[in-house]
Amino acid sequence: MSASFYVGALELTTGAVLVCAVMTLWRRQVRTIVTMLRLQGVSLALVAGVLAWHEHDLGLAITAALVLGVKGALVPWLLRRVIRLDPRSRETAPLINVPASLVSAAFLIVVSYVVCSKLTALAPSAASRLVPIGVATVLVGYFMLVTRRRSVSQIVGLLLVDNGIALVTFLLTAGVPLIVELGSTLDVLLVVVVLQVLVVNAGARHGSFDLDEMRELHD
Amino acid sequence: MLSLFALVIPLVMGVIALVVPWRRWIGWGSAVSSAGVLGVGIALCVTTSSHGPVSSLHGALRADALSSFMVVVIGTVALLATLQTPRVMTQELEEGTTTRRHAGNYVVLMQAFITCMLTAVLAANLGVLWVAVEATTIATTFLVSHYRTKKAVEASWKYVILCSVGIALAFFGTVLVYYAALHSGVGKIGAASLNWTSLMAIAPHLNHGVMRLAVTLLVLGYGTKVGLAPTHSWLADAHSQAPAPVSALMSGVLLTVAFYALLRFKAIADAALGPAYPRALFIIVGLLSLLVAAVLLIAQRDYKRMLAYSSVEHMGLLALGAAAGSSLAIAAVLLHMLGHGLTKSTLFISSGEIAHAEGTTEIAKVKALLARRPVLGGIFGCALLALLGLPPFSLFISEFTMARAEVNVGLWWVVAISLVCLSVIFVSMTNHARHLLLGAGSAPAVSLRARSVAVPLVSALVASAFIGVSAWPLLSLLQAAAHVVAP
Amino acid sequence: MTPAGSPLGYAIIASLLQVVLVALGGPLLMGLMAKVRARAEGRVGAPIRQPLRDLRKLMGKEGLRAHHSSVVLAVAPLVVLGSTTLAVAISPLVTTHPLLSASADLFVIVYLLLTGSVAMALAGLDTGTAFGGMGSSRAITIGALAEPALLVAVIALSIQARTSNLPAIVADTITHPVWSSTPTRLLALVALVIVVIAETGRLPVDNPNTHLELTMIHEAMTLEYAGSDLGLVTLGAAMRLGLLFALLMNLFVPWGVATGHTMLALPAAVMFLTLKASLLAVVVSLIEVHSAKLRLFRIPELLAGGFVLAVLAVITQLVAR
Amino acid sequence: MSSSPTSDYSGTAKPHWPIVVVLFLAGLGFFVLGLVAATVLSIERRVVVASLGGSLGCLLIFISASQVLLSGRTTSFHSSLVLPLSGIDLTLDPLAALFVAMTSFVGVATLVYYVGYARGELRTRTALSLMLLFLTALLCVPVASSAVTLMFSWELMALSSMLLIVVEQRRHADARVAAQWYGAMTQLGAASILLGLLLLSLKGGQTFGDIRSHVSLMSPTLRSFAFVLTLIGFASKAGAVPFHVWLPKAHPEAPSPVSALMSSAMVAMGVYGIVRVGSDLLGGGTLWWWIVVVALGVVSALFGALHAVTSVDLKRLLAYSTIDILGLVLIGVGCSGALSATGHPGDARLTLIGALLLVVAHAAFKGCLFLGAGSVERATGSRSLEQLGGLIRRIPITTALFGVGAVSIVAVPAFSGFTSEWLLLQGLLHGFVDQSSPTLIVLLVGVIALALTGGLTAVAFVKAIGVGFLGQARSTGAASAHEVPRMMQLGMGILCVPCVVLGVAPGLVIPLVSRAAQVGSTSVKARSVETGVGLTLSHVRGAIEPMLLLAGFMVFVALISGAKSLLRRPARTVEAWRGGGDRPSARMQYTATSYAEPLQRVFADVLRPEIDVEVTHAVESHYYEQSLSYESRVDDAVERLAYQPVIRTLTRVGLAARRLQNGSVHRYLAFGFIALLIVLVVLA
Repeated sequence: MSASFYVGALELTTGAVLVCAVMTLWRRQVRTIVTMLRLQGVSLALVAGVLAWHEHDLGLAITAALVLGVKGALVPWLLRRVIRLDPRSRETAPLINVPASLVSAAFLIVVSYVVCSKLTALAPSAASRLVPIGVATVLVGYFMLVTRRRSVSQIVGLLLVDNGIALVTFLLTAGVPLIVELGSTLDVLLVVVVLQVLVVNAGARHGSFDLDEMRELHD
Repeated sequence: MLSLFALVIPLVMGVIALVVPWRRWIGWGSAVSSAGVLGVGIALCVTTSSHGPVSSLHGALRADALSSFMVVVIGTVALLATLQTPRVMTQELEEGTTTRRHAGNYVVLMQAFITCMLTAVLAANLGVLWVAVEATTIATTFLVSHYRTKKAVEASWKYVILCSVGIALAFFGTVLVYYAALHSGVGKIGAASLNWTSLMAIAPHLNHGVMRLAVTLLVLGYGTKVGLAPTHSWLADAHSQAPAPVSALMSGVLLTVAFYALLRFKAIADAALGPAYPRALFIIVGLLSLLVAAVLLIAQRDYKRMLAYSSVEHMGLLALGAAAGSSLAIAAVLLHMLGHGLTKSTLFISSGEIAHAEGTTEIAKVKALLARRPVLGGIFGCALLALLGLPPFSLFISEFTMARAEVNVGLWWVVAISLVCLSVIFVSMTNHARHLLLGAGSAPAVSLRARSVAVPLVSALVASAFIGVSAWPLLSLLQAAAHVVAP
Repeated sequence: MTPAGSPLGYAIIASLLQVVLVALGGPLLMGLMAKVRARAEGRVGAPIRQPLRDLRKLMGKEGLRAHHSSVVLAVAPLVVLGSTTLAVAISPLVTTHPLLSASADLFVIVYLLLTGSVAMALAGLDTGTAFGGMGSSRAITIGALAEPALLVAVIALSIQARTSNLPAIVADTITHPVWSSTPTRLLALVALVIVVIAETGRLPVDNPNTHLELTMIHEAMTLEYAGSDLGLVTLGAAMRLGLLFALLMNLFVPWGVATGHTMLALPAAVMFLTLKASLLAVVVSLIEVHSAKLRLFRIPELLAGGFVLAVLAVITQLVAR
Repeated sequence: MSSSPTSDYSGTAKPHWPIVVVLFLAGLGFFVLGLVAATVLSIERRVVVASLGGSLGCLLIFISASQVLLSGRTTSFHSSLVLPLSGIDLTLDPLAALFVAMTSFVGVATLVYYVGYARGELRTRTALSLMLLFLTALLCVPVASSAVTLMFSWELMALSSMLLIVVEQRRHADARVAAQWYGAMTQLGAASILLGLLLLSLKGGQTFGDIRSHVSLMSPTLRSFAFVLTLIGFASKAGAVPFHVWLPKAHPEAPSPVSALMSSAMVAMGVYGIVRVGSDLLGGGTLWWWIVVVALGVVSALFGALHAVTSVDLKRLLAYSTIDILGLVLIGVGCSGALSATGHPGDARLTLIGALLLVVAHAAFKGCLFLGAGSVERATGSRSLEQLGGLIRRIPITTALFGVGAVSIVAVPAFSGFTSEWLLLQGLLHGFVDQSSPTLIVLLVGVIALALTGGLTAVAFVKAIGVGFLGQARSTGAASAHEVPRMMQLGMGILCVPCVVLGVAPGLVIPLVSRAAQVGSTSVKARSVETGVGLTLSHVRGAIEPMLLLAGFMVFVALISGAKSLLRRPARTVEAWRGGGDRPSARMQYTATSYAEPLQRVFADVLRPEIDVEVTHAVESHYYEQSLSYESRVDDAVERLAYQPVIRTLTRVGLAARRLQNGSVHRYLAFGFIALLIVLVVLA
């Protein structure tokens, strides 16, 4: 693989991750958001794949497959089930409206570029230059958690954070040791399962699962 | 080998509970398994203090004095918490608040929870440590929502979301440490570079800029799990909704296990960056936690939440102790972990009994406990005094020593601020306790149930008092454990 | 000069002389004051020895005890008289070497007088009547406010003499020129005069002749006493007056006080003391003639004035050095 | 354990244990025995056995402390096994021994009293264990010779006494609030002391020996800071205004034996602390420290004396008088420090002897008075003076014993209060003679305060005795009072002994106190004290021979009563003069409130009494009154003006802070997000 193709592929896939993240902020249809998440998972897997190809790293290749399976297929599937069970969560209800969210996202992306200068400086490379995109994904995800009211949006936000960190991992260190990678992916999966069970059970038991109603526990 | 044994015991017990439907003996089995963990912990302590650190499972598990001490803490609190299992579950089954399936699940999840914590403290690899800490969240989610009430679901939702985000940041931090290690310029160590020992060895060569960001993210991330401000918010909700033994275990050890992770990373950061930066970080979160706990305790209306915020306070104290960083301070921090585990679990278990008996957790609705339920009220009161750091209980001596260590490194102003916060907390908590405990009321006959709760709790208090007066069996262990992460 | 070295016989005789002198002189001074006052008001007045006659009459009468009274009522007169007598015996009145003169510390004298006041105040409450309580309350209030002025005024004198022993202070005043620290002495003198007026229950603080219930202080307190008990109480009050007058004069104009151990000096000393005390009595009664009784709640202002003067006396003493 | 010079053993070496140590430890052992017995035995025997164990322990400890006071030899003990991570350090030097001896003496008396007093909750295991624990902690505080040991025993002392206040809480609602106030104040004080002691150990170890040797390395600012911090804590324990607010609440509400221990021994620990830290550890310090102490003392003495005068509750009166006397002690300690700081160690020591003697005397008479108040409460069911009266005929022995205490505190010559106040005044007078600096003002203020409070104290106690014990019974409880059990009388009696001994033969005790006052500069001799039975001072000449004075007084009284009995006129009992009205009834008596009214009016600006007058006019005319109610209440102005606003502010903050946790998961997430952003921006 030529160097320019590698860089191009890397930039394209990495950029796709961030674009998907921003799209989740933009779109209101939850179904679309989940689709974006699936696309992001696929892009992430592609990033890992490109890197694995470039570095000839078997571990990373396995990771790429794992990511593709879990984040590109399994997790979106679980989320679809949540949406199906909870008709109210078809459309998001942002605490901050969409244009403001997008502006904030832009600001967050700027912040992440500023922050990452020190990280890139340690070992400049084609991959590490792209780290700000990962960090921006983390921040956008976090922002989504803070500002989106539906339970699915929150799970998606959490996953965005996770994907962002995974992206950083790939770009900076070409993945963490496999055991850790396995563990963390499994953890993410389990968290989603747990959250899904919570939503499903609560829906079955208490009629609905509305984050707005979940403010009974307070001082 | 021993450390593997520590993991296997609860794992086996969990599998048994998974396979065999709920029986009362399964409840007792979980207690026996905790006792086993405690026994292994003590054995580990003896081994590590005579032979130094021991590794097993091809170096995946590594027990040094610090890990062994943590195993003892986990074992002790787990024993206290699981001893309640048969009684609590039988009672809930009788009252129909739970089913046999859920009772079985409860035991399984408890064992899984304990296993995860043990893995966290015994893991040689900091990545595995992270995985284990994250796994505790998953294991405890359904424990928190055990009662499946709306509030319980709300609590566990908040718990999972907040902790997962937090712990994700910790993962980010861990990744950055790994990155710094890969590019430390001291040869390639590959997969082993997330091993704590190897990281400590190359710590002085780690890149400052990266390490700064890494340690900050770690403090923020693991800090969520520890319950440090500003990411402490899940704590009160989860602790107030979970079954009492679960709250006991969470507050008593889960928080300290997460703090253990911070201690490990702080040692690396100290070596890499010098003590000033990590110290500033720990001071900020520590003081912030104390402040938040103090203001939230003033007008607190729920006694379980009160206990939860007191955990925030104590974690803040631990952070300040760690900020001092001397071996004396770390020894005090460890002693504080043990004392806090004993005291807080006693409090949560007794408050669970109170909540069950009174049907409410509101302070305003519970009165004259000492007169009406002398045994329960007495235990709760004593444990509260212990929690407030009064002698002869061990929290006094650990708080004193932490303060002393902080002053010794010049942080007297920190001690001054924290003393102000502690005083406010003292006044608020005694004020709430006065409403809860004191007052006139007729004493009902002491039920047998109360006595069966009382024995382990009183033993815990006696143990805490004993440690507070003379910790001779622990003294050398504490010092050895402190030397692991402090110069 | 340590007064303790004096021969015992001399001391005993001197003390007895003082006791007898004050026991007789106190009532006579009261009589004298009444006489001066009467004359000043244009009356003839009772003879000077009338108080002595009254005492003799009272002593011969039957005592009365109120229901609900306790041993306190019976013992109080003894305590009052005993403590006053003790103070008289050891104070430097005719000589600087009376019995126990080493212990005649100014604090001892002040607190012996306080003991008498306390005993009387308790006796006033013992019968459980409204008047007793009222008198007791007022008397002890005035006593409490007068005590600090007294103490501080005497301290002003004792600083200069480098001793708190009264005989030694008096002796020191004799040996030193009178004008050595005039401002201090003057201030202390005025303070002490105020205190003495208050302590002895003279106008404008208390009217010894009144029996108007709402204004009386000392008389209200002793209302339940009759016969010999009343005699003892009255004698105690008279001796207290005598002691305070004599002490006041000796502290400021100590001329004539015997400083040696010769008996021969004593008669002259008695003469001098009688003269000085009488002079003071005349002056005080003249003040009484020209002043009306203060309202009870104005008295603290008077005593506060005395206290401030005493403090000023100490300050001038300290500054003057 | 080792004799002086101090040396450390870490538990393994075989130390030489002098008799003092053996006695002290045996004493503590008896406490443990008593504790065990109390938990094991039946309710009938428990109280007696626990009290016996405790008393024996106190006795042994008293002997060991006396041994130290007599010999002047210091003994110390160290073990790193007790109190983890720091180790325990105990040192019995003369200063500590004085407080230990005093405490153990009072301890015996209170334990004896306790046997007769204990009823209901006081007979429970909890109460007995707490009582013994409290005594143990009290005995350990002066012996502690490291920061950790001191704080441990200090907090233990606070904890056990706080719990003792609430032992009877079911029946006394006020006790709960009192305990809360006490707990809060003692905690604030302890925090202050802790910080102060830690600052002192900044340069080295935390044992007192280390602090002494390192103190010269500390900057003056740091030293002052540490002193002020410890002073706040210790002064609060000593009831100094404005840190006194707990005292008038806690002392009255505690069971009487506990009040007695608190007022006589625990409060004294505050004084001990100031002397130990200021004069011993910090080696004297600078003048302004001691001016602060004197200022605290002056304010406390006057404030306490005034409130004692106006108090209606007997125990509250005693509590305020504790503030008063401890204020005098602080004046003494402060003047002593000031004299020492300006280069007059001899005078300083004389004044300190006076102050310490007053502490000891106060322990005896205030202990006796509090026990007496307990007896009165037991006998009549009330402790409000407005409900008492006529007790001298119903409970004569208790009245007499209470009287001894009262006479002592009023400073009647030949009783303990007089001797100590005399010595204190003499110390100040010495200062006057020798000084020529700003210290004079300090001394002058001290003398003025002493003079002012003397009279006020007399009023307060004349009121207590006159209204409480004399006259007619004001309630049925007082009218049907019965004499309390013998053990209670014995307990009071034990405390009357030092009241008289200190007064009549001060020469026996002064040398011991003098040794205890040897803090800091061991070589300095107190100015000119010569002791026989009485005291003689040679520098500023002054002497008292209380025994001779007493003898003289007796002779005169005997002569007078002899002469009177010669008249052979026995008194006749008649109705009291009724002023033309009805039979004199108990309601016609002066009440405690009216008795203090003149003084309350004089000092209205300080006391700020709240007076409510309600007049109901007759229907027919406005000029006729149908009924009139008058209520006068003197609250603690310091509490109202200084503490309540703080409490209100904190409560407001607490209520506002609830908004932090409003239940919204988004808000919680936002906290973390904002923190993350801040961190990123700061690090970038």
